[in-house]
Amino acid sequence: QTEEEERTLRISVASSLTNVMEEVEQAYEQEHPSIDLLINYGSSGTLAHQIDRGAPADVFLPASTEWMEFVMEKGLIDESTYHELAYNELVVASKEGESYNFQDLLDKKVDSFAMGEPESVPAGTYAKEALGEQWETVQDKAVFAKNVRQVASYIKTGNVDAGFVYRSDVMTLEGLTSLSVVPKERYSQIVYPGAVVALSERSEEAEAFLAYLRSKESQEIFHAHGFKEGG
Amino acid sequence: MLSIDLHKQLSHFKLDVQLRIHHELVVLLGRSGSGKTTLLNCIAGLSKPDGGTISIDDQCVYDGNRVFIPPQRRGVGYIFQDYALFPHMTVQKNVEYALTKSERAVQRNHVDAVLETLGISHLRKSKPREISGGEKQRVAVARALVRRPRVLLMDEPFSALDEWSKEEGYGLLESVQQDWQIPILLVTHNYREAERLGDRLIYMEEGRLC
Amino acid sequence: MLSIDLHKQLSHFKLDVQLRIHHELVVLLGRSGSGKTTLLNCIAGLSKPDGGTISIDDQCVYDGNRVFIPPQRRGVGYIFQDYALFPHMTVQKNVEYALTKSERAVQRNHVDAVLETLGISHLRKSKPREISGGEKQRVAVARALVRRPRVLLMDEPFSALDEWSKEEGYGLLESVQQDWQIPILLVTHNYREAERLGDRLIYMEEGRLC
Amino acid sequence: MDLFPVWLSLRVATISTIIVFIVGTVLGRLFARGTFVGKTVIRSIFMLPLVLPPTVIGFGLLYLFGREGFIGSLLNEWFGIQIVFTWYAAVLASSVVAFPLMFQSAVTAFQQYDANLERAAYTMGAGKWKVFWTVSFPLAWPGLLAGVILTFARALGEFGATLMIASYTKGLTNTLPLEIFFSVESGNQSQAELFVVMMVVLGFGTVFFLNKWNGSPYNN
Amino acid sequence: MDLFPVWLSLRVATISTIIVFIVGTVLGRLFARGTFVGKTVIRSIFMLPLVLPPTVIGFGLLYLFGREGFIGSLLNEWFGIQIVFTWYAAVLASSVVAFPLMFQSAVTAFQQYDANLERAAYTMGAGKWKVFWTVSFPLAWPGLLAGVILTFARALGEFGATLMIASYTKGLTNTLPLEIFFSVESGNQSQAELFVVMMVVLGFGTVFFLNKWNGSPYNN
Ligand SMILES: Nc1ncnc2c1ncn2[C@@H]1O[C@H](COP(=O)(O)OP(=O)(O)OP(=O)(O)O)[C@@H](O)[C@H]1O
Ligand SMILES: Nc1ncnc2c1ncn2[C@@H]1O[C@H](COP(=O)(O)OP(=O)(O)OP(=O)(O)O)[C@@H](O)[C@H]1O
Ligand code: MOO
Ligand SMILES: [Mg+2]
Ligand SMILES: [Mg+2]
Repeated sequence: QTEEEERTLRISVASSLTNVMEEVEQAYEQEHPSIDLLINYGSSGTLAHQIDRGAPADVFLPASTEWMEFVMEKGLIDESTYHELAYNELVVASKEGESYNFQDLLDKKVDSFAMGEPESVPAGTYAKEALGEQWETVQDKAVFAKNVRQVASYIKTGNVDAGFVYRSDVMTLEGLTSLSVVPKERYSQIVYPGAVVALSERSEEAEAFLAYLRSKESQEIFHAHGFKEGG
Repeated sequence: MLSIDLHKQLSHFKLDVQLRIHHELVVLLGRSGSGKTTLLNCIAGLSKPDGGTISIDDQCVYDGNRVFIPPQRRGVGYIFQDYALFPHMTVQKNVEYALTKSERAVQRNHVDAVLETLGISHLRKSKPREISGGEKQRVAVARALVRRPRVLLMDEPFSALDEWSKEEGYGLLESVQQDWQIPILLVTHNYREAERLGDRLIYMEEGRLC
Repeated sequence: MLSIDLHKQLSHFKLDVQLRIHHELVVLLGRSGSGKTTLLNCIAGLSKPDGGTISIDDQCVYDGNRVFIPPQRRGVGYIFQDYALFPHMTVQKNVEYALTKSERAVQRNHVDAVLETLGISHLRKSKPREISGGEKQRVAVARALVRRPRVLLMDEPFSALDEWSKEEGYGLLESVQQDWQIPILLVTHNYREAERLGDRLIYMEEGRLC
Repeated sequence: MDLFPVWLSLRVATISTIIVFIVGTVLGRLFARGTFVGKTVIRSIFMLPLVLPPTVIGFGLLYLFGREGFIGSLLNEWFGIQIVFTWYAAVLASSVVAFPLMFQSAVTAFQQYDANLERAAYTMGAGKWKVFWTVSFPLAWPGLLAGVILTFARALGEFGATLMIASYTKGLTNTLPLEIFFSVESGNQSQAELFVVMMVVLGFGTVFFLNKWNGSPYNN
Repeated sequence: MDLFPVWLSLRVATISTIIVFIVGTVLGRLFARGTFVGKTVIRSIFMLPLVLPPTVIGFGLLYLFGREGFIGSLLNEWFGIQIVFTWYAAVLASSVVAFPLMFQSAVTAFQQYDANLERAAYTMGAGKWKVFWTVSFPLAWPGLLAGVILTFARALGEFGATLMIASYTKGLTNTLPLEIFFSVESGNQSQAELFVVMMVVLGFGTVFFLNKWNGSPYNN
């Protein structure tokens, strides 16, 4: 192993955590000059498949528990290191100047709304859950997207009236001001898990990094980006 | 009647031609590279002269920058020196290309007769790449002779033919000339051919008739 | 010496030729479509006969299915009926193509002389599409005559030339023949040419010599 | 097994190919010979849908054809047509993304044959239309066919731009590539594999068929 | 402004284009003339990287070149090379995805000229190699160039397969298309737009330059 490789810690991170992780990276590397974080962004599914195929990774931070379970079931994860790092909330966003809330989606007020594809996109799964029994009646109004970003595009271009996004996305969604919280009791906790990859040759440093993510310092960064602190 | 008065700068000399052809066969002789093909191209509308006039049957088809009738409306039949057969069509289709759909039905016998006279009727279904050099040339001749144009231009049309085939070609050309009564301009390097066919012989040297 | 004994089925008849050519110029005459070009292609290795043998200078270059020396190792010079000039090369580059790099340096004067004799030295830098039909033919002749092959095949090499250019071509060919002492097979439809150049005249009819 | 995505993909790719073939051939002929100002500039601009990631293209189309977009609002006002989120949007996306392939192939195809043959046809009195159909087009055909094959293949596989402007709705806009994506994303590996197999069969089959349909006039 | 993605993209696209050009030209020549069993089948298989969505291709590459993959494990054992997550992976992804464009163009290019010219060259004693370089290649050049343009454009814009096998790591594998995607993802619209502009400039510039480099021997 070269010296450079020895310093490197490889983190596979869900792309929805890009902004958070960029700040964390800076802070962590300042605090630990001996460590060089090599962060690999992608959709949670892509990251999981990459780990499955033996791609180098020490820490896995997906945006949903499903993909964490996918790799866990294959024994690719050191389960003892599993932690819930942050939480999120579902909100209804609409275009600047318009204002729809969750109830409006259920009523006739809204012609169409966008959400993540419920089978594959976590944000969509939670949205469907939140709609509950009304799902059957409103699903014809729903337009499915592959991620929150696409939902935002549809709202901004006026192709839908509203859409389900995460609170953490609010910070980055220019032009979408009117946000209304979806009643929390209608869907399960939105969890951002993290764990050390079983094959990691640097599990100690990886665990240390995971611990750092739970520290007050990084939790503040999560908070600043609209996530709720985990534990 | 075809009347020409044109000039055009070529790479090594200037083409400068005054010529009138009535209902006669004029043979154009001249050294290789003297501008014969270029003159024919100008008449057919495939090259633009630098200036002058060309008229066919009293219709002006070219006059400096003012008039330029495109080739498809000049009514000029042209046998190209390099044949210019359509590689994707059979011999039959190549020859019929000069005819409109309605003519094609009416003229079937005429086409057959021309192919027969030129000894290429057994090649009807062949593509140009499947026939010999002289056979290609005869297809090109046939294509120009199945339909009456207002002017006929022939650029060394029999150069790749043996004596017998040449004879058949001459005969066909003579009968066509009788029937059509149009100006015909034939380029050749063969004196016997020139004397046999030509009502008048003209010589070109470095772009000028002399 | 070139000795041929081959047969090949063509679309309308069978090519069947027995022929020996020593260091002489044999003229091959015959009607258009009689199989002359096909015979030349077989000798050059561009067509495969159905059977027989071909040998050049006592080397067997073709023998049924057993021997087939590819064209690039037959040492046959060939002037194609349709010239086959390389469209992307200048006249100079076309002519020099037959020479190796080292020959190119040594033979510069010789190449110049050949181009001069054929009256095309002013076209050196032109591309084939920028020159006249007869000029193209002379480039093809030049390309074949700048380097001594073991056998020279010429398919109507002067057909598109005027009398003067023909004369120059004949002269060049005669001097080359003197120097090289190789078998030369020349196809032509021109009797005067045949009699002027040929040590021996042979006739082909429907694929057979007679 | 629901075969709708197969039919949808086939329909979208076929219609796109036809549209792109016509537009690409016409523009290709226009750009092949003759010179006009800005020719190379426009030719290069026409390549941009290939350079830019499909998602960006999709974004651009969404802006143009969306309900409030420049073209979208006109279409809506005049004809009451709404393209976004329909399978027409998938055709639009596939067409735009595949266009450069056809165009570039067509330009080259129309440059490759001997232009004298067109001139010869003119002297026989054939008009521009006849010359195009009987001479230019058949002589350019091998190159055009190459373009058609590339176009069809690309249109069939189009994902990013389609997802953006057509979105993913089962029974409406769920082309095979979209189905594959969402099957993978939802962890349904075996279903994804099945869709991939269908895609391979469809793509291979059509391309094989098209390849057979070749007849170069110079082929010897 | 960090220009690394521009250089990286340019490097990846250029190297991919060179590789694909060489492989595509050789295979194109092989498939253009002459017949052998399964020719059309293989030709059609070669189109599959264009048919399948890039993500699927990336997935396949991940399987082949991953540490546990067939090729990946060999590379690792023999040379200690690990391709996944490096910029070589980006080159690999771009090359595979762009290959069909070059191949199809090359096959057509080598079918379009008069094969007699090659035969003429042979009679002058030129060997296969010389004939290829001095006759076949220049005569096929316009078609090959079209392939190069398509290949470069496609390689430059490659996103899906690259993300899969090279992933997005700043300063390592962040090509322009990836940067655009992640800028959008992280809500940095203005940065995304800047990257799109760079991409357009880079793509347009190179394609423009390549287009100028045309010299069809039949062009008249
Ligand atoms: N590529 C080909 N495929 C099929 N048949 C051909 C092909 N080339 C020539 N033929 C036929 O073979 C016969 C001999 O052709 P060849 O070219 O050898 O004639 P030739 O004696 O050279 O005639 P010419 O004097 O007209 O050049 C002709 O009947 C011709 O139609
Ligand atoms: N496309 C062209 N571009 C430039 N120059 C040309 C072109 N075609 C011919 N020339 C030149 O113009 C002159 C006349 O050529 P042209 O083809 O008219 O001669 P020609 O009298 O028909 O000769 P030949 O008897 O050899 O066919 C020649 O010097 C030739 O080199
Ligand atoms: O990686 Mo995500 O945040 O599941 O789209
Ligand atoms: Mg001429
Ligand atoms: Mg012949």
